Amino acid sequence: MTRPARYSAYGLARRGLTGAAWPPAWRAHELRPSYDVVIVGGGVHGLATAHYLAAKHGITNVALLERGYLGGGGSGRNTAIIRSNYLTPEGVRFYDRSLTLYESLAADLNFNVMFSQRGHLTLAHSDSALRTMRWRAEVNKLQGVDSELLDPAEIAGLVPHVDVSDQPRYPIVGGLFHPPGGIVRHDAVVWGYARAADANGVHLHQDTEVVGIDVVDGRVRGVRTNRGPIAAPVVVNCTAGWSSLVCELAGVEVPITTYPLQAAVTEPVRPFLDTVVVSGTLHVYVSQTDRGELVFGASVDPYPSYSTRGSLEFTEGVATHVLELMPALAKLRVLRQWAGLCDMTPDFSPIMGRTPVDGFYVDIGWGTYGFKAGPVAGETMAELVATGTTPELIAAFDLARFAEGRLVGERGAAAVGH
Amino acid sequence: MMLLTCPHCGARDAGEFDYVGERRDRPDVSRATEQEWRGYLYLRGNRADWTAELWHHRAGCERFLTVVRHLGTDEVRG
Amino acid sequence: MRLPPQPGEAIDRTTAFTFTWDGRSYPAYAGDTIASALAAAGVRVFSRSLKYHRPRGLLTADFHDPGCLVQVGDEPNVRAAHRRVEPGMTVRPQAVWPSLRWDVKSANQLVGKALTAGFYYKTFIKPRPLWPAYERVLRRFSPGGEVPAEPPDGRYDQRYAHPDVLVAGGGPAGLAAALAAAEAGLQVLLVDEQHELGGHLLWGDDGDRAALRDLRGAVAAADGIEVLTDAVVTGRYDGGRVVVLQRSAPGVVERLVKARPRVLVAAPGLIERPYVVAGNDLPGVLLSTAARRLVNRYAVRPGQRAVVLTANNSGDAAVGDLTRAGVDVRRVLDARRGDDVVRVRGRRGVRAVECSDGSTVACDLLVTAVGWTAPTSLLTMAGGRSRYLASAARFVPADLPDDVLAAGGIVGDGSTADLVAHGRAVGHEAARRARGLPPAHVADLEPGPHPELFHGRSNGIVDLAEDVSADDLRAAVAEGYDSIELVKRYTTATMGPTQGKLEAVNTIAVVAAATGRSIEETGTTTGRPPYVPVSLGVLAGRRYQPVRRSPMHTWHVEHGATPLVAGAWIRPDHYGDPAGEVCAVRQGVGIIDVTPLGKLALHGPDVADLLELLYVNRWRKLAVGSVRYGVMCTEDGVVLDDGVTGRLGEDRYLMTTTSSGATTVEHWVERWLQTERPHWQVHLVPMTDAYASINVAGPRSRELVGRLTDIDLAPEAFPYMRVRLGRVAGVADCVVWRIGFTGELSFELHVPAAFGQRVWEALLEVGADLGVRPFGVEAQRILRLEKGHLIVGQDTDGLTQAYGAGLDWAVKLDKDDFVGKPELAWQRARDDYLVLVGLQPVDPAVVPPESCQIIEDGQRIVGRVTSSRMSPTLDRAVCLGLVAARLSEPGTTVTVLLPDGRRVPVLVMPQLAHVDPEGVRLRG
Amino acid sequence: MAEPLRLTDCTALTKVLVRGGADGALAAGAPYGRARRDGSLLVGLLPDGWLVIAPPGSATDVVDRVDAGRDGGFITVVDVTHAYTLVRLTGAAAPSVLEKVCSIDVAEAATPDGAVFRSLLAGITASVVRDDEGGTRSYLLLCDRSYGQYLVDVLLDAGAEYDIGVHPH
Ligand SMILES: Cc1cc2nc3c(=O)[nH]c(=O)nc-3n(C[C@H](O)[C@H](O)[C@H](O)COP(=O)(O)OP(=O)(O)OC[C@H]3O[C@@H](n4cnc5c(N)ncnc54)[C@H](O)[C@@H]3O)c2cc1C
Ligand SMILES: NC(=O)c1ccc[n+]([C@@H]2O[C@H](COP(=O)([O-])OP(=O)(O)OC[C@H]3O[C@@H](n4cnc5c(N)ncnc54)[C@H](O)[C@@H]3O)[C@@H](O)[C@H]2O)c1
Ligand SMILES: Cc1cc2nc3c(=O)[nH]c(=O)nc-3n(C[C@H](O)[C@H](O)[C@H](O)COP(=O)(O)O)c2cc1C
Ligand SMILES: [Zn+2]
Repeated sequence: MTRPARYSAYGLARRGLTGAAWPPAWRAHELRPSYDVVIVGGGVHGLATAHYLAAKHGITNVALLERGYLGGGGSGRNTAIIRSNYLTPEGVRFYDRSLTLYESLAADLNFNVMFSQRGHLTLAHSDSALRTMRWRAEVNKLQGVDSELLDPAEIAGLVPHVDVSDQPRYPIVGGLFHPPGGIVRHDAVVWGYARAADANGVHLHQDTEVVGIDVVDGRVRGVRTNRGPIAAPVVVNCTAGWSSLVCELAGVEVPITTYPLQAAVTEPVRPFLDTVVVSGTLHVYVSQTDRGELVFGASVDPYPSYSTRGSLEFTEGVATHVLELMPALAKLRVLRQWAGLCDMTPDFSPIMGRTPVDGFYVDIGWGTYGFKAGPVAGETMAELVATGTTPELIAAFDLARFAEGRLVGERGAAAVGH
Repeated sequence: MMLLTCPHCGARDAGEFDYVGERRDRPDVSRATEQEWRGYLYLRGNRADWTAELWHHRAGCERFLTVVRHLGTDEVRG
Repeated sequence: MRLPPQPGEAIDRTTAFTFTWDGRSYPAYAGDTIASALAAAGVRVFSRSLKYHRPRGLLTADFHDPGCLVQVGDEPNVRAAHRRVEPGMTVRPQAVWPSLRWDVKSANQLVGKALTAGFYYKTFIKPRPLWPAYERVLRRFSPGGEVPAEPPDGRYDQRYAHPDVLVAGGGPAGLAAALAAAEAGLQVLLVDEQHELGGHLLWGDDGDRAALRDLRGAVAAADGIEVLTDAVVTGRYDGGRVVVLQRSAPGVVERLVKARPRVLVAAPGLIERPYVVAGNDLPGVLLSTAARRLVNRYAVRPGQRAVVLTANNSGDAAVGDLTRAGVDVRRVLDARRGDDVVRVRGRRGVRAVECSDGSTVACDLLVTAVGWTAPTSLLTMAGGRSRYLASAARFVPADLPDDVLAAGGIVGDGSTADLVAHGRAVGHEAARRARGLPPAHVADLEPGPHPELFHGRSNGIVDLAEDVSADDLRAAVAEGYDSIELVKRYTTATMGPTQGKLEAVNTIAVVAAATGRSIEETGTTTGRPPYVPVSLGVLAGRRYQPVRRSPMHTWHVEHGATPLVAGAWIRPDHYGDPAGEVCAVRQGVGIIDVTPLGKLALHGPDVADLLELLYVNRWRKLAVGSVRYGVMCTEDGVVLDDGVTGRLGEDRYLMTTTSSGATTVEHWVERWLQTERPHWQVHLVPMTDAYASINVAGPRSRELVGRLTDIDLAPEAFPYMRVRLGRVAGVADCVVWRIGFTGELSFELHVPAAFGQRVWEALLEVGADLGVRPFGVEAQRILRLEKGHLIVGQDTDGLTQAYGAGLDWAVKLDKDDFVGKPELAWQRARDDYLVLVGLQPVDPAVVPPESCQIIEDGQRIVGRVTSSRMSPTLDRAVCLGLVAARLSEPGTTVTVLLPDGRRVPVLVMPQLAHVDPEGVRLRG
Repeated sequence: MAEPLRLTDCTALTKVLVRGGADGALAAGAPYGRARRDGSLLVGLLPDGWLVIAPPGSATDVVDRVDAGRDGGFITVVDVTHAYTLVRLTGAAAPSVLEKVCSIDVAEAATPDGAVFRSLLAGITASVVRDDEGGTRSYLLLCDRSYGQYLVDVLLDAGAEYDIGVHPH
């Protein structure tokens, strides 16, 4: 197996001088008639699962099928907020493992994913919001996660542009600060995993759409694609916004509704905003990338759809609410808006693990918050597929919980959190 | 945001309406098994296809309306 | 250098003034753009490029010019070639240090070769602890202007518009389309991005100007055309919404016009494309349209000695204009004959051009005319497509929706007369369609032949804003990022301020060549709104933020109430002393404004059935004159809302809801009525705002209310949980309940809203001797907590079902049906949920903040404190909390973890109420 | 000089809501989306709801009159005078003000005199009745009373450039 050329400043300089090209980060392959594992979906979840299957469990006869280009789904269009200050202990533990993986991801993948732990600040505009924040802070601390309540003066110190006076319609009464949270260069995460998986022998097939799943006697036998059939005893569905459609191909019903989620960026300005700022009450969040643009997001669209066109109401709402928080930004201009699809579940928690169809696994229900979970989801799904045992970290997220009435209590914090 | 044509009010911004959910029948409470009831609570078609939905024209005629919409294209059938 | 007056010039030489650029004063005329005034004064460098910090100057000399984004006062990223200069304006270069002339960061050029596509991803990987420091440096290299610390002056505006036809673009085609539609009797909104109507005719020759005079005259004379200039269509959204950004609108900074035309006519013309060749980003490289604009509109001579590379009549015309302006056109390279530019030489600006015949021509100006880009993104974001036409070397619109038409240059080429004819035909068809007639075909304006010229034989910059070269694109392809979407994301080509308008087609062409695919196969990236950047200010418009106020709002403000934002409502939190307010209620009497309580009138013979269905408890036997507490759940058994409902007459009920749940419950009731029980005869009339609601609470409340009403308040005549109608303080038609959220004897008055303040003041006046005090929401929270009354949403959460909320007594599983029944039946058989209990810290002085966790074995969470206060009545901490069912036995001691890390013992109480658990006070 | 722009508070007018009887006499008088004047103003406010707007203090009369006209169907009559803020916006510039706050077309062709619509006005639900006065454009605007001050503030702000003036009823 060919090891990829290592990325480093030295290599960059050397190739800059010699003009030598870098080798491809991944290669194109013919479809094999069968694989040990087929992963559907070339987002961070599918790619991380492929990577950990190969890297940690030595399972390399793996095909990852992506209908479009790698990262063309939610993974390529998300606002890349990473945090672990969730509400439930199971949620906090799970996301905290992901955050830990993110911290070493650049080194592990030899690909700078630019994880910027600049802190994540959620603003409260009401007592009840503050109460939920304290709830989160307390649960977080019990799980060893750094998370604390701030008062308006501390917030002003952290983010000078935020208006903490009593002038706004919804004055700020406090906030939840989570120092290890931050943003990451989302595409780099996708590419880093893709490159690592490819190096370990995983076949990444772009422009390859799954159009059917063969199930015989309750067992999955393979998939059909626009490029032909593939036999496989294990199929993992990592298709986020489209996941209920892929489940339906296998005859599996899932409690998922697909909603568009929009985002926008502004023209770049000089660095002035160091933390990620979120307001649940105003349904908006903002961060400044290393390139200087502000990236805005909000809650999902008010109605489900598979369309990703985006609306004026979204940018209007974001603008109104951002100016409520930071009135000095009025002259900043929105450069582009876009949308992605989110697979929302009734309890704002993912669905991970087995399904009634043997060999057909799901890693779905990632809604508006799944990018940060990519590493841990990949790690745990790979473990499940490789060992046949469900890792403790994801036990609470099984599909059966809905039929059995055991919903996870993340509703409180995840609604606009990302 | 799309336009929805209300049978009473005509074409209006979707922002005047609340999306309620896919239309579905409530199981018979005296007979429903846990499986059926939770299916009613949580499972949805969610197909990228024509879907019958319940909408509420909140800022208009206040009627609850059935709208048949294509979830792939947002086209609404008259 | 400023030329003598030009026939079509935009400047007014009678109005001269000065402004500052980079700290120095410069002259300008009214009508100048920032860039034209500076160019006239000989300024050539306006900015530094993003990565290599190379000097950049004018290129397109219009809004899209990537090289002249500047800071104007407190406004970042101003388009200097579009923004008109104003007297005294302060203009600065952006993101340069220490100065535009000597920018330290231009050292990047030295390592240029290493800063190839994706270089970030390949470095700074190790050592990990250093990454934050690296990142700070990287951020310092980010481009852009500065946002001010203080909010800028001025207001923004929005309006809706409903023209029959909206024409985007006021060149010959757009003008003609507007005229044709208006002649057909329709209302037309004609929008152009430039400061004047005319499109490319504005900088044309005498013939162009004559044609323009005629068209403008006709538009001015026509009925039904509204013209907006310096206004740009930023997108067409779902539902046919066309958004126009009006940059100069009187009285406001900017205005957003949200139009919903029946038909959109897109006549935006064409955008000229730069040529990709080494040195193509040097100051002094100009597009032909830019050269013509500078000469003809701004009377600026763009250089001394020029080389012109032309492949079309725009380049040819530029040669004429330059010559006329006294520029020494040293060489005309005709690409149609195979002439080419090999590279452009120079450091701070163009010094010489190497030509394909091997010669090198010394010059300070290279003008190129190598092709056009149709701004089809405006249409693809509206749901259309675009198609590549190799013969014309550009994409053209295809498959437009029926209510969108394209006219003029975006479709094809022709003389001014052809463009006008096409515009007229399209305008005519737009009028037909606006009238609802079925679409008819409009003869296309054929795109003329044009050579495919995208990049030359040396490595040039493809995306000038993002500083991405052709080699960067090729490197990305070689590294496996071989689809156009991946190339875009890996190199950031087309992701800058021009969003592909100048660079998209060249990017595609380079990628196509590198992958061996055709341009058609390579495809485009997704065009997305806005077409040009739009300020947050104008998107927010007047920033409407609805507020609900009670009829006593002004009174509260005047009497020092601390406001509490409660959803849409503003309420008095307290009047300075919440504990004192509590004591007043417990010992004497207090009044609170509870107007936001939801109030729904329910009329009809089937109301009792409705209540039986929506509440978990029983309603059929409720007598006229009685009220009852009710709990509603959703179908998953989770508590939705609670409140009291009273029977005012045979078929007449008044339902109250929580303040925050009022709208939800109103819609919930309507939904069940309209969709599940349409045959029931029930009418719901929302009455929340019809009444000002005042709760009079305290042992002396009977005495107080008694002084103002003719209703018999004696305990036998008006017992607990009853309702009476009557007069209060002379106000007729008041509804009075005897209930007790605070745990005290209390009367809740619902007074016709206009008289709310009168009754409020009357209560305070006649009750002065009883010590009556107004109390706010905080005192009410304490009072109800002392009494152990739960607040839905605070003492319950999104998963709390009725049994968990301690509402066992209310749930009547023997009813045939009610909303949520199956889940509650199943819940009762389990014990794996949290239960709401009364809690008291063993140390009475410890008040655990709300949301403190209840833990076991050091860190396992087994519940949490949901409500917690120091009780002024008991002089000790009192709480409510959710705990695991097995810990809910009275007398159990649980451990609460305080935010400061202390673990304190807390006792589970026998009941929720801390004060008067027997209910003697409220029944008194 | 066109008619100056005036905002008048008409909240004190009696407002009686009639629900039900969609095929009765009221529907014939003012179908949904239309208003008719005969002494009082009958407004087709909802597909099965009418608002009678009458002089202040006449609620009992109006209720009695409607009750008398019952034809046996299921009808509910409620005095909602206090539930709503009612203002009148009069003047040639009135449509321009509405265009700033409302997405409904207020041109003559779309909403002629007597037209009624319910929609969002500056983010709140409101009903609009075009009720010209002596040939001058005039609109009655009705919103939940608690939003009344907000609506007035919004109209004064949007009308400032047209020199809007506030007039007592
Ligand atoms: C605007 C926006 C902002 C967000 N912000 C955040 C955030 O800040 N933080 C956070 O943690 N999360 C965020 N999210 C959510 C996050 O993006 C997703 O949860 C996450 O990317 C899901 O990753 P995935 O790999 O499961 O799915 P995706 O990245 O969506 O990948 C699924 C892939 O499956 C492919 N596919 C679908 N059907 C088929 C088929 N039949 N055959 C083959 N391939 C198929 C799709 O083409 C797609 O590429 C945001 C989402 C959006 C849209
Ligand atoms: N000979 C020349 O120098 C020259 C130059 C340009 C164009 N042309 C020819 O003229 C034809 C174009 O004529 P036309 O009438 O179609 O266009 P035009 O270029 O004359 O006018 C288009 C106008 O639309 C405006 N515009 C563009 N996008 C807009 C938007 N989103 N919102 C508002 N306004 C917008 C532009 O500012 C411009 O004023 C082309 O066929 C081309 O061959 C010739
Ligand atoms: C965090 C983030 C930052 C982005 N920044 C930019 C940007 O600076 N310029 C730009 O044109 N697009 C930017 N985009 C948006 C992409 O161009 C693109 O719109 C998005 O990935 C969705 O893809 P699509 O528009 O092709 O559907 C950004 C996207 C994300 C997720
Ligand atoms: Zn309607």
